[in-house]
Amino acid sequence: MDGLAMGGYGAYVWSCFGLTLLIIVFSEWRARIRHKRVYRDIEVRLKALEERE
Amino acid sequence: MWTWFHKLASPPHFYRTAALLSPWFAVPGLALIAWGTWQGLFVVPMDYQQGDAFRIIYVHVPSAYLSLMAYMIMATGGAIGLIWRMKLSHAVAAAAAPIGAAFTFLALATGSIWGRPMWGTWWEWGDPRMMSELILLFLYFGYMALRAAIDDTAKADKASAVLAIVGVVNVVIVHFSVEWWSSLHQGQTVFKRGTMDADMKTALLIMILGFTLLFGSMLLRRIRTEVLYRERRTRWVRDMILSPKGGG
Amino acid sequence: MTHKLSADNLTLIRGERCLFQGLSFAQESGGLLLLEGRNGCGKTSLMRAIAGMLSLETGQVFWDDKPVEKQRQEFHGALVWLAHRTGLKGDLTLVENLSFESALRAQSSIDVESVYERLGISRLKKLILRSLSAGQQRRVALARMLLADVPLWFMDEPFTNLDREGRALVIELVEEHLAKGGMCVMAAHQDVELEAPVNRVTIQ
Amino acid sequence: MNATDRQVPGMLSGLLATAKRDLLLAWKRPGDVLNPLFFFAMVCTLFPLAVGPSAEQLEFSGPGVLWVAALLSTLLSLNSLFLSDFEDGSLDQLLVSPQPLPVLVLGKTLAHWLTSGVPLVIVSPVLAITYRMPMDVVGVMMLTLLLGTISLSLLGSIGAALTVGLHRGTALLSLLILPLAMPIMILGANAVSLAASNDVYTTGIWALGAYAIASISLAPYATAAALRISNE
Repeated sequence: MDGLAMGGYGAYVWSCFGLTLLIIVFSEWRARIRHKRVYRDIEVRLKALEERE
Repeated sequence: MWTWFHKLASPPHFYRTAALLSPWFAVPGLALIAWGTWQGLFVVPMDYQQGDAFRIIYVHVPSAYLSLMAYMIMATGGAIGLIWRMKLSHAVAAAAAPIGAAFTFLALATGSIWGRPMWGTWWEWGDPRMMSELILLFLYFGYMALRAAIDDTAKADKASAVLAIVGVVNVVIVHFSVEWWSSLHQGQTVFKRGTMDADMKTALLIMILGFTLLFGSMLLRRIRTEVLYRERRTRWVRDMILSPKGGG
Repeated sequence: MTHKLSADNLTLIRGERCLFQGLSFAQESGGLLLLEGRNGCGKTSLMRAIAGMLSLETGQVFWDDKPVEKQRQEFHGALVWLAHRTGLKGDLTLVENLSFESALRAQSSIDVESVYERLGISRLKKLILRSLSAGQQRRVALARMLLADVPLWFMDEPFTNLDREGRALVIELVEEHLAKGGMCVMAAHQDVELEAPVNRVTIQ
Repeated sequence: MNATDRQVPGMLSGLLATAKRDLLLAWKRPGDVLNPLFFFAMVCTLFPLAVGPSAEQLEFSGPGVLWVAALLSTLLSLNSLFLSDFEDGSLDQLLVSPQPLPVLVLGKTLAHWLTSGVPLVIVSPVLAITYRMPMDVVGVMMLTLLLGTISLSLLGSIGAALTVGLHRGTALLSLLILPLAMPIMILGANAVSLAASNDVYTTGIWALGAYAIASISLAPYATAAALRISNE
């Protein structure tokens, strides 16, 4: 446990690494959602067009 | 060389290639980050002045480095798009902005967390690098706000490219003026240079490399989305989406 | 001296819509290039693109067989732009407005007073533009066009806000300009009958 | 009819004609010039009310407050730099003018500086004295404002050109311009502070001068490019 406490600085160090992970995961998640939405919007529009034809 | 370049720059080709390429950046990137984190957190000895708090640099420095690199990519992409009217290059610029802003925020947040035990305050106005980073974050916000405010994509591309180029010149001036300002007010410097031993340096370089590769993968994925959105009216997108296999 | 305005394979996309594709034309001095089509079909956009205010998706515009982007200043020195929004300052007087325009352009030998006389605006010289009627403001814009004394006229819907007399005057001015070897590009939603040759470009 | 043979007047006359027209317009609408000045005075009034009237505090914060107020008031006037030209079609005329667009833009910015920056410089001593600034420091402050507002007008013209014709452009303009303008304020305000504490302040003045020269030679091109894009 001493290794994790880091001489009293553990909370700071771990929160930094945790935050980094969080931000990167969040950014990737947003990117994925946006991709899906763009893809689905195009799909819906194309399907609607096809049905009309 | 040029034919290869033109082929890569063609949207359908890029769209497919980027999907294949992205894991080739992400996997080695994550592996390097994992190794660097393990080294940085547990193996490398602690700094004799800062104690274990110095281990924060293993995420702070790569973030700060990427925040600048993303801005450079954004501005270069915009400039190439303006001069040679290359659409893919505008898509790169648009994709780089949110990632760059995320890393800028990360650099600020980790710097601030480091500051708490070291300076005894969450935020030190006198530190020139933190100030430059903060202004950089504002530049990112301005860039993204301008993009969001213009409905027409082609117009938004060009207008934001002009802003990014002006911003690059500004980043340099901000750096020097803030440095001068901080010297007047006896600002403190974070992370003094030259006090790191070889192991510390190696681990940091590994982390920077890993972050850069991960950034490359994130960028590729976002460019794909941009390309798909920009090409939504084209034949190849139609064929791809309506084909039974789909494109993903 | 005769001039030539030509375009090759113009394509313009605005937002979601493709306004025109693969459009080409060639116009020599002494003729009118009439851009026709419904309201909002892209006539104005085409004209703005020809004048260099919109960037085209594909294609090039040539002035005297040289691409206009290679000689922007020369091309702009040869044209004058008349549109729905007149580009005149409501807070300035007629004379102040027109003298600003003439300060930017090459000296002309045209007699200013006779132009005012002809357009029926001599009495309005000291008045600020805001106090004039829409039709009078159009006439001031026409005066600016005549005083510019350049070969190429761009006219976007030149008949709006004008009475019957005013329309006849515009036709007369265009005829005169073409007879002297000038050239005119006009966007109008109604047909224009002229003695001079009319070259029609229709946008769907 | 030989327009191409006739000589288009030189760039200087284009610059001066544009500047003259805008000055004339400002003369006919004095509110556009006065409102930012009142705003400047009011921001300077807010600070003592907020932080207290003690002489020591005012002396200490005077240079900073005056510079922040000058920055904000310049920002306020920038919004309308190209707006009326965009609305009444004058911008189209400028874009197809035989004169190079950067020159006309420089003319417009010159007029903007003469109607926003210079009045600020003239009014600032009055407010500086209420902040108990010594006379020799007031001189330094006027010099920094004079140089700094040149760059502010030019940088601001880029932002104004990028946001012209956009809905809700005002807030966006501030977001774009403030980070760009920060170095100017840092240089200006700190040079005044140094002068107030009898230190060497010339570095700041030289830097402001260099900044002004650089923005005179570069910013008009960026503004012209931005105007062409915004007016598409």
